Amino acid sequence: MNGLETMEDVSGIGVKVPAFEGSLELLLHLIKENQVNIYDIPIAFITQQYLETLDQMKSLNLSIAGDFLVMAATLIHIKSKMLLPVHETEEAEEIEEDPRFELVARLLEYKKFKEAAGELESFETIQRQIFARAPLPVDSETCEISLGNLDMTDLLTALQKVIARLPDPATLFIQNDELSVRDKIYFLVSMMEPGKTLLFDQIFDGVQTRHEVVVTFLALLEVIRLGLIKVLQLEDCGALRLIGTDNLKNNNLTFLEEE
Amino acid sequence: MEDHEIKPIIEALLFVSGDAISVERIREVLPEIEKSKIIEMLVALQETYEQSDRGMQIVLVASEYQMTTRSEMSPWVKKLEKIKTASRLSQPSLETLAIIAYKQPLTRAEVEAIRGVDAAGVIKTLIDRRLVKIVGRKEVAGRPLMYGTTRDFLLYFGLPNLAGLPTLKEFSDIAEREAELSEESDSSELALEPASEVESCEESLVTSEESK
Amino acid sequence: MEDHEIKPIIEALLFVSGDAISVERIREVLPEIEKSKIIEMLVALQETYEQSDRGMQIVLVASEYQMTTRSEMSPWVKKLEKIKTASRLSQPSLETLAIIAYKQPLTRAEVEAIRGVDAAGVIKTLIDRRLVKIVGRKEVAGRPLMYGTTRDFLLYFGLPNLAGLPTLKEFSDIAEREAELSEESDSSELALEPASEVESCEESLVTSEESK
Repeated sequence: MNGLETMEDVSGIGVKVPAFEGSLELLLHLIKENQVNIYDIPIAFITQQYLETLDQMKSLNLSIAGDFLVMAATLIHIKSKMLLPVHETEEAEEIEEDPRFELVARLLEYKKFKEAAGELESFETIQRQIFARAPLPVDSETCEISLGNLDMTDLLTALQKVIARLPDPATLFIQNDELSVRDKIYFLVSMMEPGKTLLFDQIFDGVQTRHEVVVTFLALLEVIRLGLIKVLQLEDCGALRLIGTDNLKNNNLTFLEEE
Repeated sequence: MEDHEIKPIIEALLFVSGDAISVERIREVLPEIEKSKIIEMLVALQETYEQSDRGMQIVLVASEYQMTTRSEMSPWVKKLEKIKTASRLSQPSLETLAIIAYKQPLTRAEVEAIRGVDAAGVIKTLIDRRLVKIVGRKEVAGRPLMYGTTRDFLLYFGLPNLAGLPTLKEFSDIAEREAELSEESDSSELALEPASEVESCEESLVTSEESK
Repeated sequence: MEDHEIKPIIEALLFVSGDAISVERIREVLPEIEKSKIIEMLVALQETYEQSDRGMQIVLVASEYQMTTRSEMSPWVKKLEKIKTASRLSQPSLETLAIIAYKQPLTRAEVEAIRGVDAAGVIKTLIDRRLVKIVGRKEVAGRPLMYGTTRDFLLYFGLPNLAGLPTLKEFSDIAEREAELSEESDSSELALEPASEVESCEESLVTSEESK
């Protein structure tokens, strides 16, 4: 528990304020410490306790994250709502929602995982008492990584290393600029056939650079102009679809070579 | 090949591997042996190690088998100064890891919604420790990255697989409450459904309101 | 301490150490045990391992004791090492894979321009491992082959599609706050962010459609 590392009492009032990471943690602490029923939180009481703790934290010069203040406002809001008389004018059709409901749901959800974290911690303790063998001295391959264990982090770390070695990191990004509109036209035409539809987004699959986006887009405009592909939008704000036209059959694109 | 020939080979492989090793990997080394036979031998080895006074044991972690020291040996093993132990996980890390483990795949914002605090730094730490990885993107506005746990996560906590995670405790409490309140008794269903949990606390709140 | 307590401790130490370990070293861990007792236990352990069908043995090398696999196991142990090596990617392979993943389609010359070294061998390895494939030819002089990643690549990394690749910026910024992210506008870094750019193009396409 975070609360274990009690902040040093510099105010001399004799209070100890545990270090809380967030407002939910603080609230759970107050509920537990005061042995309050989480399903029926006495809001006025808990709000008061909460605000007092914030004051103590302030007096200890702890920086108070915005989250704590938002929660303070929420508590005060709930408190004021609960002071209002229950409206009985509305035919008692709908029972008015308890103003505490949302907060309790959040607390319960958080509490559940806080407890699961406790269980994981006990597993951690057990695991720390068993030891595997140091790998055999075949460490010549230190940098190698098992394919089965590869994840995206490895890929990105490798890319970062590449970039770190580049004299000018921009090299990595401008390298592809030779890719021409003509290349992309060939590519688009090769992807399409008469009657085949593609989502607009699909032609950008794998497109990584701004340059390539532009080139792809220009190529698309060109094939639309040539009547090879049509663009459809079936509903307002719906996905754009590309449809190959019959012109694709007899178009050999040789004219592109004659530019 | 006879059992008494296969067993020492598997034992040697476990020893030499150091890391946990899958049944499939063992089969690549011993392709002529049936998978079921290999599992049988592994279980037999596990038992042999358990029965006698041994310094090691064979455990099932991340659906793989690993030879490790027994926990009772830890005071002495730790004294061999060579053995380095990674620092323990902080409370925020454990909580974040618990949320990711049970709700994966999920985004950073979803973690933050539960803990109520910024999760970026903690997630970065967990990625650096290879306990959490990026598993994809959520197809919503902004296409945020989604996170999940790694094989190392299972190894770190000695879990055979994700199903080996302890059941979330809070649910049964609420299930009981619900049963109490509405005299229904389908607690089993609640195992992993936050929605129903929310409902049940709504009910209890309403009830407590009415009783005032 | 009884013999049956000391023996497993020594066994665990031999196991975990990997290397050969001296009697003195063991005594540092078990200072209350006589040197002669430790040697007695080591010899007893050696015998136990020899008598039964075991994958390992305890050998005395340069007056130190070491747990190793038995020589009879060497064909299988070697096979395991081979398989392990075959299923690993070297750092150069990983870097090349990263470049291809993020810059595809691209030619070998383009990979080499970025890494500054010959890439032919590495690309071949990646093709053999089915992580990279030929995706076409570049329409420039010599029409060089262009490479891209395979479906297996996506499977390995659990990606639904290439757009799911995290951007380098996202990765290095995991620890930073969203606010800072959106404030920045360094164009060179945007190079690896497909999603937002696609959106802007979509807009302009709609406009061009309407204007027709």
